[in-house]
Amino acid sequence: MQRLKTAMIEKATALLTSGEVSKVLGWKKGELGFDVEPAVFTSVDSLVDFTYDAFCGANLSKYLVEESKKEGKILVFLKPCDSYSFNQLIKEHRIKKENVYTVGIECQGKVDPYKLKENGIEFVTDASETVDTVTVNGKEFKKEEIILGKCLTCTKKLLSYDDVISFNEKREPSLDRFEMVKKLEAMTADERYAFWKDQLSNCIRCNACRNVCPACTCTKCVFDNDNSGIASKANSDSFEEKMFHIIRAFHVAGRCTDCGECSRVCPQHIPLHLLNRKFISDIDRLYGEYQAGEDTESKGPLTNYTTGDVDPSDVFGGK
Amino acid sequence: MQEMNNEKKPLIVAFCCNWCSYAGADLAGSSRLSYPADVKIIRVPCSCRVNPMFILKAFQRGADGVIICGCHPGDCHYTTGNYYARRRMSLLFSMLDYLGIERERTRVEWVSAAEGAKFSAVMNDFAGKIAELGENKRLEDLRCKD
Amino acid sequence: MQKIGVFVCWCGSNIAATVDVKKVAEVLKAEPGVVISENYQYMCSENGQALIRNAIKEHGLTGIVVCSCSPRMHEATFRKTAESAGLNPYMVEIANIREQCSWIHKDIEEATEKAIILGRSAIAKLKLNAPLTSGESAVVKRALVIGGGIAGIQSALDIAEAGYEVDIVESAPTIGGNMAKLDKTFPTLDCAACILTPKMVDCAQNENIDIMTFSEIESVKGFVGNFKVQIRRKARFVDEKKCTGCGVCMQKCPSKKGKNEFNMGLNNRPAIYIPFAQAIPNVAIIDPEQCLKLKNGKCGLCAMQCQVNAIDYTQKDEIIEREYGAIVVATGYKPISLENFNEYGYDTYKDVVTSLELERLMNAAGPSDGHLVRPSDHKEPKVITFIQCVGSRDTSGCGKPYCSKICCMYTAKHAMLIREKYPNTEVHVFYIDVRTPGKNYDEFFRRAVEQYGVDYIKGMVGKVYEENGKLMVQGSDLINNEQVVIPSDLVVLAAAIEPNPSVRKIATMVTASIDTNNFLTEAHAKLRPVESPTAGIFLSGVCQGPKDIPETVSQASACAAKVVGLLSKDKLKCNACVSHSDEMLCTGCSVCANVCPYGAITYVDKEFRIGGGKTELRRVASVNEAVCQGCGACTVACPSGAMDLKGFSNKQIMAEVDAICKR
Amino acid sequence: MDRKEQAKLIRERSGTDVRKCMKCGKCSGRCPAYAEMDIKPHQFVSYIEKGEVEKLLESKSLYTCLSCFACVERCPRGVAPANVIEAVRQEVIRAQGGNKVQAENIPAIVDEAIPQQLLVSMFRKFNK
Repeated sequence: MQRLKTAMIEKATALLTSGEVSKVLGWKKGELGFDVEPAVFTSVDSLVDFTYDAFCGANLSKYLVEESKKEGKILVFLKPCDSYSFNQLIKEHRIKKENVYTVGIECQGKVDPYKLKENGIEFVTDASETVDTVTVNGKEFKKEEIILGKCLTCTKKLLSYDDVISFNEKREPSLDRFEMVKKLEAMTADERYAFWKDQLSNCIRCNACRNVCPACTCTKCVFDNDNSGIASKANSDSFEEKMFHIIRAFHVAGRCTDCGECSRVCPQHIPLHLLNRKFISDIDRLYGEYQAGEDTESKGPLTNYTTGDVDPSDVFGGK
Repeated sequence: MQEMNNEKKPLIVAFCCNWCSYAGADLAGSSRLSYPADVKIIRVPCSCRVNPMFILKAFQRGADGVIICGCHPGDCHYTTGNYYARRRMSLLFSMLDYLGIERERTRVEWVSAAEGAKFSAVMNDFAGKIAELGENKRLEDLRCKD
Repeated sequence: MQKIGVFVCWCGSNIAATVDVKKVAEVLKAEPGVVISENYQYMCSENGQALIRNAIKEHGLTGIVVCSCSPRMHEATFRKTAESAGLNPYMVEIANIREQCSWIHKDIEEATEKAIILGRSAIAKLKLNAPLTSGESAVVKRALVIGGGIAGIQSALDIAEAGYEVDIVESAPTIGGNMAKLDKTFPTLDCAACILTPKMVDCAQNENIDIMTFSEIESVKGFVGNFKVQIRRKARFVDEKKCTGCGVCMQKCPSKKGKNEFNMGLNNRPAIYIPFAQAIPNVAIIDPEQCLKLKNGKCGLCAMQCQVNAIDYTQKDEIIEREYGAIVVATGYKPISLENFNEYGYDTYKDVVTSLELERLMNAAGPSDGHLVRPSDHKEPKVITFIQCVGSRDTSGCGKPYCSKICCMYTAKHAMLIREKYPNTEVHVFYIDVRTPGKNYDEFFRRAVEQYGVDYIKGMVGKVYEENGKLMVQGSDLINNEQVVIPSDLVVLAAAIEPNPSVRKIATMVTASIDTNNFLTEAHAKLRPVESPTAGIFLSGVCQGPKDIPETVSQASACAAKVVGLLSKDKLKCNACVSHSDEMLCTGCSVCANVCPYGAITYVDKEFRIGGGKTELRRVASVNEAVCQGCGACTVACPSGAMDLKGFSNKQIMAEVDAICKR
Repeated sequence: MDRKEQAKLIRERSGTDVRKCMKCGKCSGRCPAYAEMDIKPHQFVSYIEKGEVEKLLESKSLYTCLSCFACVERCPRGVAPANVIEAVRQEVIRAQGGNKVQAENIPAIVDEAIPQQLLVSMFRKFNK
């Protein structure tokens, strides 16, 4: 995997030197090894901090909403899942495509820092990666033991880019992404209510999910807008927990690419992606399979219809 | 909890599109086809005007059931509005069900301007179901209740 | 501070018998913002309205709530009342306490309580109402007619006669369309050219009509009253203004092997040609595929011959832009391709022809100068067999599911004309049903049978094959219950007709809806048959559905009447309850435009201050108020809440919800 | 089983919707075995539609139909007369002892003039 990073740095160096791009959007090393963070590099010299390893889980596409507005072309490295968000943002005219040079990069699943902690690793001194394993501080883990939830079910492919850096075939997903949705659907209403009450009552309204979500790029969120009629800054009642997450999921329904960032960043470990996946699974079931971000032209399922669509009263008919 | 307190009558908010269902409700009225006074109608231009926010807001404020009525698919005054409403409500209601909220509390019905009898029948049926379900507890906001 | 007036109507005893109207008025008077609350027997009566007017003036009311019958009944009345007292008509809300309260409830206490809640809800909404004004848009007093067949010609003539300018855009080099190719017309048998060409000349001579042939619609922007249309004037390599139509160039042209489109390819024409003698405009055109000069630079004979220097080999396509108030789509039809019907041998045998080809074969100006001869050996056919419903009423996927409507009549016409001119010719017609609704139509068909002895066989043809130089037509005779084989010299296929293929592109450009058969959809099948659901787009002729000439002309004139009705207005009043986008919130994501059925939303790049003396260019949605009909689909699609609907805003509806739910 | 039920069964078995027929007769117009048939292809569709199966069960046409499917190919409405004939044929064959021709009798009636297609269809018809 070192080879991948080297190739990426070479690519960035070449494009910066030739002047084709003036900035590079990638990941920067952290203090503890796993705390890699997205960063913009503006010179070849600054690339010493550039990294690409098993900890680069963050989705870079949303940063382009602001970065692509600025002067000069920017090089961005897109993992498969980032690419879907990128396409969706292109479709919604949120990124100026002409200002972006895209390079698709291989990804074999990224490490979940919380799982590292569970295994007693508080900071990383050295790490290496193969397609199926990660070795951290000399301890080898199988990918399925250590990677992020979103990576366990990932079926995303490399799409089309200006360039691609990839050496290995992508590993197969370890789980079906709708498994948990199905499990919840099979429960009784009371059980589901208890499940979500338990989960959502943990919400502290830190807005991390909203801030990281590549589909949430509104200038001003309805929950921050006093004129929207539903503004609220904190959950002062259990109703507001539900309100916030239902409306947020509804606003991204049909646009959510299932990148899983919401659950990755939630400090309370609420499985927020299960809300989005419910919409995705319903859309697939009722209106035909649809993967947001697979292309930049198709009409989303909520801005589309067929005359023979199922009636809301028959939605549960199949169950 | 399931038993409806005599003091507290169920409260039902009905969003009706101006062109078909609101007219259907008018026809129910002029035909003297009664339905419970628990049902309060809000006029919207089209079923596609109904934002999920309104529905959640209604539950928050103490509604026990929310029903959306629009033109029959294919008859929308604006050609396509109810097709979008149909998808939106299918997904929203499925989500509410997923969160454990009783699926009988929400409903979509297509009522034409000529279907006064249907309007009344639908409202009677819906109000009956809501009375059986009792007070909305799962989507309530305690601050909004006395 | 708002000053709200509440007016509770008794509606005689309709409301007052079940609702304690005095109590309603009393309770609502205590609502914050309400300064006056009255009740009266009939609010809609002149006295009732006077009561409202006086209250508005006396108390300086900022808004009124009328608790009465359904707003569908008297909202307009009370808006006018308010307006006449100087209040904005949209500062009126109606609480429906009759249809939705007094008429359906029996218990006075219950009904009164509900009436109060409905009144509160209306007050809550009214508090958030804003005065609205309906926008106005000017009407460009010029119409565009797309298609120059009989439908387009008739529509254009009628519009021009009413005093408005009309442009006809026709893709072929001449106007006239399919009708110009016909020989005689049913049921009167007058010659098509005799009745059509004078109309074509009228078009050319009418000062209000501008004919653009060999031209295509490139793009359509705008909305009712204000369409901006780009028209591609394709290069014809002959200066239209100079050419006199003398025809010398045609005689001298050495490249004479082009298929004569006007004669359905039954004979040839030179590379430079005038489509037919009465073409309008009577101007030559060069086929660049065939012209030696344009292909390899050698020749130039026509330019040398031309007395007026009209030939211009360097001519290029030109795109012009014009503005119109209304657009008439009259793109017409074409017979379907018969590739799916090889059982009839159309592609195999020269003497199997379509009915439109037969028209040319029988036409005095046709390839055989009106002598009916068969294409293969130019001999007179002695036995002619017609096959009806070729591709019509076909749900197998090979043809079209609908009835083409004109075939029964024109086949009867052909049969009759042949029997009259060539009495020794045997004529057979295979039919499924003979459909002849129309004035003098059945009489016409019966004449073919009774007077001219045409042999009608009920049944379809299974195959056509050649044997001993004859075309053997094998079919079933369902009445005699036998299979028959008719050795024929000429076989004529009544091919189904389909809308001109260009119509789909045009429909997309003008956002008109189109059905699965590519026919344009009318706004209402019975009550608005010549309008498209898209305002300002009108339908003329077969583009809307199969029809014959009399029907086409009626529809074309009806269409013109609608266009004239629109163009006679100086301004169009728009719907006041329209969507609008809060540009500070809008992200320009295009979701709203995707659900707008009217194409009312466009996007503009606008400069916004972002602080520090800097500005930023942002893409934001902009609603065309003249086009928006106020359905509100966009408001829900918009995740940022930037889109809202005037008169039914998010806040207003939520205020109603709040008021209803307050216990 | 009464006739009505039998007609329904045949209709179901044929898998074709006879009500789609618009009575144009193109099937019979194309049928190469028309002359040999006492009941014509279009009549099969019509009889079945009316529920009159008796005549069909006794029809000679069951054994003269070539199963060439020209009628199916040509029908403008997507009706399949040959499938109806086949369904009636099945009804006869499935009836105990109803076979008119035994498989072992076939070689005797084969001669060189019989088209290959007919042989194939014969085997299909009788080798049940």
